[in-house]
Amino acid sequence: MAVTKKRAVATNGLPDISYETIETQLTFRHYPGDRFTHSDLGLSVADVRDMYRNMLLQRRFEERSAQMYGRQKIGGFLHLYIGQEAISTGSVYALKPGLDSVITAYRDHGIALAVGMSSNECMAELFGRVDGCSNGKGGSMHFFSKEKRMFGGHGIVGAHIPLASGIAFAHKYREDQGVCICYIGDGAVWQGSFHETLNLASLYKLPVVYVIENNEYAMGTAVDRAAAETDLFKQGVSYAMPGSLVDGMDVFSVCQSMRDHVALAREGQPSLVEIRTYRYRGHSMSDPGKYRTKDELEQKKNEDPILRLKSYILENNLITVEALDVLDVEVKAEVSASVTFADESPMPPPEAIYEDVYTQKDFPFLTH
Amino acid sequence: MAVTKKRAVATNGLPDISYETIETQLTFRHYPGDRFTHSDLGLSVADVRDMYRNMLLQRRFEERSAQMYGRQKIGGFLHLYIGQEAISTGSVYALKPGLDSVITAYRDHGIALAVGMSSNECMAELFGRVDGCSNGKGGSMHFFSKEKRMFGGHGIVGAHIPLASGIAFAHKYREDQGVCICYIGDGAVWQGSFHETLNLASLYKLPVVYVIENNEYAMGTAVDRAAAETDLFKQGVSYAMPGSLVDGMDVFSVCQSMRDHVALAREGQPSLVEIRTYRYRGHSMSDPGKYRTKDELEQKKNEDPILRLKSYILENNLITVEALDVLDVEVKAEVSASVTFADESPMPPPEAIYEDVYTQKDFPFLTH
Amino acid sequence: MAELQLREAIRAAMVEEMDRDEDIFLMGEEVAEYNGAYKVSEGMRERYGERRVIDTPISENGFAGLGLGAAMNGLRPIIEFMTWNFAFVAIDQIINNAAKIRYMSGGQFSFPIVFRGPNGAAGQLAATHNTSVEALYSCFPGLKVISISNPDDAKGLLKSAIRDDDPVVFLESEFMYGMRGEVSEAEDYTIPIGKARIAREGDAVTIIGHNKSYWRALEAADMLAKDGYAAEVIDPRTIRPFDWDTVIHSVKKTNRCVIVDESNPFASVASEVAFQIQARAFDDLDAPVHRVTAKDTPAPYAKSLIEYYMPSAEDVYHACRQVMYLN
Amino acid sequence: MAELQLREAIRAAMVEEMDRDEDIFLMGEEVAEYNGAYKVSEGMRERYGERRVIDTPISENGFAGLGLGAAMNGLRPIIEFMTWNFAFVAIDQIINNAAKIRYMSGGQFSFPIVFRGPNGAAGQLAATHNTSVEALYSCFPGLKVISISNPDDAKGLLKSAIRDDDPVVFLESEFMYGMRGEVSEAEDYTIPIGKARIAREGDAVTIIGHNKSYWRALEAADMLAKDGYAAEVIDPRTIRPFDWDTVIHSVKKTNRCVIVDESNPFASVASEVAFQIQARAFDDLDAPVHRVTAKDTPAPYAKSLIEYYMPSAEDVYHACRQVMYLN
Ligand SMILES: Cc1ncc(C[n+]2csc(CCOP(=O)(O)OP(=O)(O)O)c2C)c(N)n1
Ligand SMILES: Cc1ncc(C[n+]2csc(CCOP(=O)(O)OP(=O)(O)O)c2C)c(N)n1
Ligand SMILES: [Mg+2]
Ligand SMILES: [Mg+2]
Repeated sequence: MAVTKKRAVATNGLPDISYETIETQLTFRHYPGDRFTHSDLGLSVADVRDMYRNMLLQRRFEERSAQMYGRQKIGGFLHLYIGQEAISTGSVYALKPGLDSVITAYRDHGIALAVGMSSNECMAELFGRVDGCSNGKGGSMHFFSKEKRMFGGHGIVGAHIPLASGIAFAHKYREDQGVCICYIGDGAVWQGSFHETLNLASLYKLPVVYVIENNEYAMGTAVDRAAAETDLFKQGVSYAMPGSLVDGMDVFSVCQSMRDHVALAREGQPSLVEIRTYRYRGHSMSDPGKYRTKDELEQKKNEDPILRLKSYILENNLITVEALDVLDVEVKAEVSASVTFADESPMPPPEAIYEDVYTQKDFPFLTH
Repeated sequence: MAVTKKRAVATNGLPDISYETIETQLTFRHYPGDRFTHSDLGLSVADVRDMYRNMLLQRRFEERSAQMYGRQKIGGFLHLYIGQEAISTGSVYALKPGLDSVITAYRDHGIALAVGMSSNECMAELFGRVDGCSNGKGGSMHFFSKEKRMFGGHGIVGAHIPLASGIAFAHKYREDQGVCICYIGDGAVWQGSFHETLNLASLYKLPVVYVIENNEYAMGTAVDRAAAETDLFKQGVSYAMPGSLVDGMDVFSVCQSMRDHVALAREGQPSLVEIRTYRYRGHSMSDPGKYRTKDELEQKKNEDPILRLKSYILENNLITVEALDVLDVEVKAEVSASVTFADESPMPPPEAIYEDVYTQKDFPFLTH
Repeated sequence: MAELQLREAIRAAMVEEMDRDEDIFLMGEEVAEYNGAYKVSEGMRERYGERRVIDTPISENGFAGLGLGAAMNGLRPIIEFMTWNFAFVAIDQIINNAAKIRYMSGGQFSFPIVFRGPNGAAGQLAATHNTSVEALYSCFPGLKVISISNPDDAKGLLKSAIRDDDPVVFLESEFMYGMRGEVSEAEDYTIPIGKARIAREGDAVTIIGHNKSYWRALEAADMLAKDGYAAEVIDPRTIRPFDWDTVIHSVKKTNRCVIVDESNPFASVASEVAFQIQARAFDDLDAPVHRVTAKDTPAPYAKSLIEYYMPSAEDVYHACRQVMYLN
Repeated sequence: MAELQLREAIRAAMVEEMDRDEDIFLMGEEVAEYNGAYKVSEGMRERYGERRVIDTPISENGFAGLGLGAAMNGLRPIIEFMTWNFAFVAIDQIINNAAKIRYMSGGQFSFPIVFRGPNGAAGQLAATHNTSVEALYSCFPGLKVISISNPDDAKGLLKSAIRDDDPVVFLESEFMYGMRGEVSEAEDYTIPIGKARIAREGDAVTIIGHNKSYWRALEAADMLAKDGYAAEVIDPRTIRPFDWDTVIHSVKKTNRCVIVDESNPFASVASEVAFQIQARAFDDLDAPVHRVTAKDTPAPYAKSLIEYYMPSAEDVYHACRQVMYLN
């Protein structure tokens, strides 16, 4: 902390008295798009293919759920992740499956499919059926998979932020080398839980990476109408946490940044990453999205992470167009099968209402 | 925001790939002690005398209340401000009485006496009597004076932070040019309300100054055991808010800093000031203060803001020793009179329990 | 009488009051540019500008407290919660500051503020988005709590709430925002806080229901009417203070009572109403007071389960028959 | 039997369980270096080190949620709130996450966590520091709520709570921390959650009281004994789930009941207990169920007022005489 002595005029017309300044230099990392090749990242062609397939699966799954919502197969809210798939796929590729943990908010289908939850259990959950990943109790906003270490799916904005630090705390406590990634929206930054938790994470040196998925809007509120400081990666300064800014439309940039930050976490240094992205659809199904122009939307669609990866693959002759087309067919078939699966899965019977509330089997519920 | 391109080795043994950095320069103001003279600040000798008297009054009032607590005239918690008096006095001197507003936490006797609340009403409140500044309903932690624009005295750590922005919001809404100063402890910085509110204040350009009275401890927790980043004035970065660091043992430094920041607020720019100070007594009456050494305490007592001002006065021949002694006697008499006043004030009668809950006079309380 | 949607009636109340009093402003998430998540405040930003209709970040604790500070300093805020589920992060401001500061200041500072938004179940939104909060807030002295069931009450009571110098928790319903109903066109129409409404007179049984539950009570009354029994249906409208006189008077006539409350049962408003009835009309009761509530579980997502979770008109009907010893 | 202070009994429970199970840790404000604001955790930091006994900043929402995340990932946290008054800023974590995530995840994630700390009035601390929260938490399915009145129950029930795989809200009392009482020295002494304790048998009236109110109930029973009446005194100990059988059985014998509850009255535990009694023992009641609660106001600071505010043994005694038709 450099202290500089200088003389300056007081702002309010008081006598010209001397005061000093304290100068600090901050450095953040920046991961722009189109900077990393798959070989920079040490990814094989098979890896690239898997990434592409995974992003495509998320896209098609959600397009299909939108359709099913229209047919009233799905109730409640449905928040689509379309446009943001490079974040889920890119970041999950930085994790050790079966060891590391993820947790996110209610826009959770993408992350769920990225960590390997099946289309079937996800679609069945949307349909509210017993074979759903949450037994039909959670719905779109509450996908969970203990097996895949996907800790939800959370509907209260900001409420999962402390959970993530707790998950990381347990990793550290058990010394199992695991790390937790917590995804939050740009809108969630302004919940108190963000502030409290990032300080705790830094104080306790927890193995956690906080990822802000900045898709420019929280419902109808553009980032600059909610944030006094719109460079969200700077929030880490308050907690002595390293911060990075990442282009979220390039899956390789995401992957590289998350590898670096996950490595930091594994060494016991929590950090904050702002990934800039965009959601193509409305906030939820009922949102006409009047707060943005068509032009803005179209322009962003040009940066589409899936098309971008496709171009990259083709330009670099990694996979043939024909092979990609086959992938597309395969993914569509998987999604269609999940709709059939969901439709055939039974609705939970009334008695199920009392299941899953307590671990205690004979809890004496009030019945009148 | 300067973006620098450079090459660096990734932290986790990945291939050496290029990333860029974003560099930002931050500048904070610093108001150390012993830098400002009273004439720098345009203060007359009478002003200096008033400041001295006011700080002394706080000191003697609290020494006396500690005594009365020992005699069980006072119940509940009693948090003493002793050691921090330069902050209350110095900052209130930067305000326009009758226009500007103040609000603080439970360690509120000093601010109350600084804004001109009488020793009588304050002591009577401690005694839980009808002539107390809160009719005996609030006690030590809840001093209020609508007349003096003292908005409390608040016992839940962090809960008054948003109130301050609301008070400032009303000043702005009514365009009355008023400003609100909000005092918070170093411990309160880690409540979510701090984060939420500072963002709101900055977003809405509210005329508010947030003052962190960093007295090094929150109960038994030293700042560096609670704060991942111990330079608390840097918190403003997250909200694009100017920040300053001030020596809280020098009433002139406090006064100058607060004039500058209050002026900023009056122009619609909220800001954050960290004032470093020390509390000589335990957190409350029951705290033996084992978390700090005697040496530390003694050293801090050498910086005593009242002794310091006294030395300044004498060194600069502003007031004679004799005159200061007279002041001392006067202040002691005032405090003694307040004890008599409080003792003679009646206890609230049982019916008073239902008064002051609602403005509605005939609210139908449940009585069984 | 004009026919208005519930959301329009609420808006009309806010607009009439804001036209009348410059000190009133509306603040909340998406209330301004977006015209309200449920379009309650549609057009208000245009009418009053951004000085008086104000969007917030997702910082409920912050803006609830900001509203309270503004109220302490002389303004009359209306704070909208997108739903009351999202007010749990702000509850400290409401129950520690709104409810208690007036008292702790010896009456110096008042809180002429309204916190409003939809309460209770709203379908397949799962457990965190379906909480009923009336009992939680009603137990705190210092607050007033209103829960409305129709456009006319909404308008008349919201106008009273805005004018009231005490903090009011005002509970609406997503499911009812589109519901139409006749609204008085009387100039400056207000309904006093603390007065229940006898929606239908009868002598066979008293059915009490607020908010959506009021409609279940009415439907059950219709079913009983087909059986030849006249149920008295009471909408308490205000939960704190509660209009005990109206309820006790009714129970003394019907000698039996069923309370419908879509909250979880334990320590609900229904519990309190039952307590008061047995305390104040003990000798008049021919049967124990019954209640029909949501199940004693979190709210599930699945359609089959959430329907079972909620109190139904049939449940109410059967409870009535039970207290009438007809089963 | 050993005589322990309440705080020692609570500490003994934590220590025995932490000795037994590495996955248990204690976290909260001032629990470690300072040995606890009320010295409940004295010596524990020394015993277990800073890995397992952890001080926090004043960030209740943050560390309550951190505890929940740790529980989801296999640990068994004990989270201390310095008092329950300070948990309102964290209530969203408890009622939306602790109570509901297990359900929303279809039972995949459990929360073996205890939130503990002193509840209710603690003298001249004014309104924000004297709230009773038992009803607030008990209404949420997914939680268990325990409120203890003496060292023996504290030890036996806290051990059960720590072992329980569901989230438990454990309510203590500043005023009782120093109170001494016999504590079983049985090895691995636990008391089942959900079982009331009949503290004194009698046939004249049933008096129910938990936490500090239990002692008011006992005192009133002593006063009645002097009048020649044997009151039955029940300490429910667990509020959720509540032991209805024990209470109903007692009321069927005594035919009258007084509930002591230092909460504000509206929608309190007392309301629920009264509801259940009139529903389940209607024909056995010879008088309406009465309750003695704190006044329907915020808690005042002045000594004269706070004494009047709290339920007293005399109040309980008079309520008993009233339901016994002796007044
Ligand atoms: C505490 C709380 N407040 C408000 C809401 C309503 N709400 C749901 S999503 C949302 C916007 C969140 O935006 P952001 O965090 O940017 O995530 P995105 O939708 O862009 O993924 C709001 C206000 C909520 N669920 N929880
Ligand atoms: C929300 C909340 N949590 C905990 C407490 C208990 N408590 C009272 S004061 C205090 C320490 C506050 O320290 P600081 O903010 O530094 O203020 P100081 O006492 O130094 O003036 C704590 C933990 C409280 N009153 N409110
Ligand atoms: Mg967003
Ligand atoms: Mg401090």
